[in-house]
Amino acid sequence: MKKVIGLAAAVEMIPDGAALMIGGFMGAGTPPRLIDELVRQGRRNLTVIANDTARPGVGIGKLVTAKLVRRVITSHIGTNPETQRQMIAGDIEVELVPQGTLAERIRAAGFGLGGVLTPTGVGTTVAEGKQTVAVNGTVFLLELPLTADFALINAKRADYYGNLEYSLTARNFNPAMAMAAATVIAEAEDIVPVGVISPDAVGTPHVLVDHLIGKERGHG
Amino acid sequence: MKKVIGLAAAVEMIPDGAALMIGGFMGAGTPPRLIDELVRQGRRNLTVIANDTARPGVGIGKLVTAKLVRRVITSHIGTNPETQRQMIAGDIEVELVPQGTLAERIRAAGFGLGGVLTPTGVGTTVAEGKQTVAVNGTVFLLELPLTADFALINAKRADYYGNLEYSLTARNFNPAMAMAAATVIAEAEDIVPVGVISPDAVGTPHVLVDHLIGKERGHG
Amino acid sequence: MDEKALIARRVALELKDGDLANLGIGLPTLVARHLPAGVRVFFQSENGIIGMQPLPEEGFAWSDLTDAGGSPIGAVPGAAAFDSALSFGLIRGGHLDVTVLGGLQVDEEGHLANWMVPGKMVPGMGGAMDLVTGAKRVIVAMTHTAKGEPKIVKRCTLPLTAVRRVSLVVTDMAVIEPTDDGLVLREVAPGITPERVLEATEASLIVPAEVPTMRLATAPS
Amino acid sequence: MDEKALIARRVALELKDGDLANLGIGLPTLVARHLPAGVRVFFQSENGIIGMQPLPEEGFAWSDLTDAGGSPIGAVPGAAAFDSALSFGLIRGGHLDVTVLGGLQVDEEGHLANWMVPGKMVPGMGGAMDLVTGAKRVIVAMTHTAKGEPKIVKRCTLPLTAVRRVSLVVTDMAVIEPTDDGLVLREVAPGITPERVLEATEASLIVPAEVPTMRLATAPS
Repeated sequence: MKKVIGLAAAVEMIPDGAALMIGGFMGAGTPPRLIDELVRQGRRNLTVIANDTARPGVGIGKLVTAKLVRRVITSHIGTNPETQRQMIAGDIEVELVPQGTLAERIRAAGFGLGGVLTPTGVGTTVAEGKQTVAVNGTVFLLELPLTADFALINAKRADYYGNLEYSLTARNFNPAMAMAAATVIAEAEDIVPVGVISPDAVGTPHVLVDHLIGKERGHG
Repeated sequence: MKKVIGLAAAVEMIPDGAALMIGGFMGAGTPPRLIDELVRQGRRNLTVIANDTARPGVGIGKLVTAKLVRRVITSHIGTNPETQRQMIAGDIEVELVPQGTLAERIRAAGFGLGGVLTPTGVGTTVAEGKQTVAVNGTVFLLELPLTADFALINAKRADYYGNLEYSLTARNFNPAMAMAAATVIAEAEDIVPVGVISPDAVGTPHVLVDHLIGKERGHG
Repeated sequence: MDEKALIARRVALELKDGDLANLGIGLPTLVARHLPAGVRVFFQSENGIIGMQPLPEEGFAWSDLTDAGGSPIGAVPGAAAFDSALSFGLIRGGHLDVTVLGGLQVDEEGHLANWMVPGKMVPGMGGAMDLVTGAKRVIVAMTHTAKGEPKIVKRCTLPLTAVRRVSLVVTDMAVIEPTDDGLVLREVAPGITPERVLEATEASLIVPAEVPTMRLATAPS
Repeated sequence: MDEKALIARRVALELKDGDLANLGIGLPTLVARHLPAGVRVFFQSENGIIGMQPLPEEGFAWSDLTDAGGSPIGAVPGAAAFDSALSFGLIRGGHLDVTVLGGLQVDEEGHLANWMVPGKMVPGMGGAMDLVTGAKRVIVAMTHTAKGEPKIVKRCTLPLTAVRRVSLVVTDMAVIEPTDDGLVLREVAPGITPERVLEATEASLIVPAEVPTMRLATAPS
């Protein structure tokens, strides 16, 4: 039941080549200490599933600049020229997914669905190689669940059980990813006593969180 | 932009034969005044999409007892002997849907999905007449979206724009239904000034709510 | 000993510290009372909460905090509330460690029928199909027979709840585990012999050379 | 007049009181500045909020309240925050009244291409495919030509964003409406003749007998 562990120990659980879901949208809602520790430990050949790769020096952009990423499944790389450069150089493989489809694919994995039928992408390059299903005369793409070895989650507050509370646009992909990965590691700005977060304010119930990064001395 | 209307006027918009999604779980989270006004106005031949029909005298049970309901799409009628009696008498048609499938079908309609692939019901009577889809060797049922003419929603608090805040287990099907019906009528215990509900506490954004039932004199 | 209490006390030993559990209505609900000391289990109510507990005091009820039967409950510190879609996402997505459900029949394949009797009782499946399909472990808690008729049968004659094999069946006479090879008799209730279990069971049972007596959690004080 | 401001002022007239609108990055963002008095529009940012507004004052930024580009924003009273799944549920479920997006090409079928140039620019589609597929109205706001080349073409040579026909195209030269019959020239910019629009357009245009001059919202003070 004890979920709080050290930052270094948490990141040591992640092997080279792991598939990581990482919360955040252009850095907002991306766990900063987990990202920095991944860079410090130099984990390599990572697959990253995330909305975007932010900018160089910001959030997931730090992983890209440090050349830790082999593959990205994402909706957007346009804000990070380094991702584009590595893609063109063949160092990084990029699978582009429409943002809403990305959210639904991640959710489907976490919710035990075999897939979802979406209209987005029909008739475009996104449809290539995908099964289509007609429902009452309308054609939909069958989009499949997306899972990962780890989800790296950022929350505003956690309690010691691991309940997570999110804040405004820093929420984004975090709740869905916390359902979808085999192991969930969460980082919060604060860890508060159990019972302090109202049941209605919990965005991710504690049972989904495997490990919670503790505050360390000297971090203020 | 003015959303607050009288109770009677709201219910007058609902014609005989309408399909209604009604929030609530055994009465908790079912809009009490809308239910009572439907009974008072004697609307007939309704289709009700809801988790259950509660008990006689409670929530949706009042509609059943008043013989306003022609058809129910629901996960459970076992707690309401009157629903069972009317079903056996052929006065009410009951379509039973597993509770999780009901939630996903309603959500799919509101989220613009053509359907979801679910493992629940495979190999049971629920699968009869339904398309199955195999994904990586696992068979799923293709379950289709469920929509309605109106959603009758119950919230703890609303603001005058129509943002809704829910409370504990009274939340249940309300948020999904508020996405899925053509017209959304919401009833809240309180209507508070715009800006009073924190953006993070909003369970249903105001743009989804068409009409909000105002407090009436004498209701305390 | 009351047969329902016996079943609940045996099932309680299957719950582990930190588990997320969902207990069906009726007999399964009793399991919560028999948890061994030091085992903290989080109970989900499928209408939208993790951390339900019995109403702690008379007069503490609130209409927005209810169980799946609509009755007032309490919530432990650290409880989390959510809507029905997330509630069943937890169940179907494999996040629920264990569900304990009542049963009408279990057959040799470990299939459960517990939601309807054609021509008689059609309450609806509620969340039962989702629970049996999605929970990591499915424990059936039921009496061994009904009106003298075996409930553990060769093949369910009642409509199935799911085609997923349940994890364990706990009755007032025995603990039975469905396996690839068939139903294995794991334990017998105090004072019950394997022979009596076989007599009260329509299905074939695999009976190991030694069948220990049922372990039981201590009764609540 | 600056051509971007002109486009934004014309598009602003398409927004109605109470609309939920999503503005794409770049030119479309300017539209918010030109709303007529008395028209209250709620702006969604697809990273998870309805009710975004520009940062009201220097020093009021917070890292948890950002737009889709990651820059700090403000929120109006009555704003609502949510996760990405709900955000795109609003978009794909038909709850978004209007989206204004930039364009690389629009063709005679009203199809939009705005997310990639093969072999050159592959930023990713972000939310563009969802927006064009799901919004009730899709308004393309773009310059009429790029480096002298027409952007309104017979058939898009760039990869499509969706096969859904857009609702309206507003450029610095014209307002064009894709219809069942083809592209109809609805308005021309001040000082521009239908002939000049035709010259700058590769696609066939249907030109009604009378083509009024573009209406424009007043510029912000």
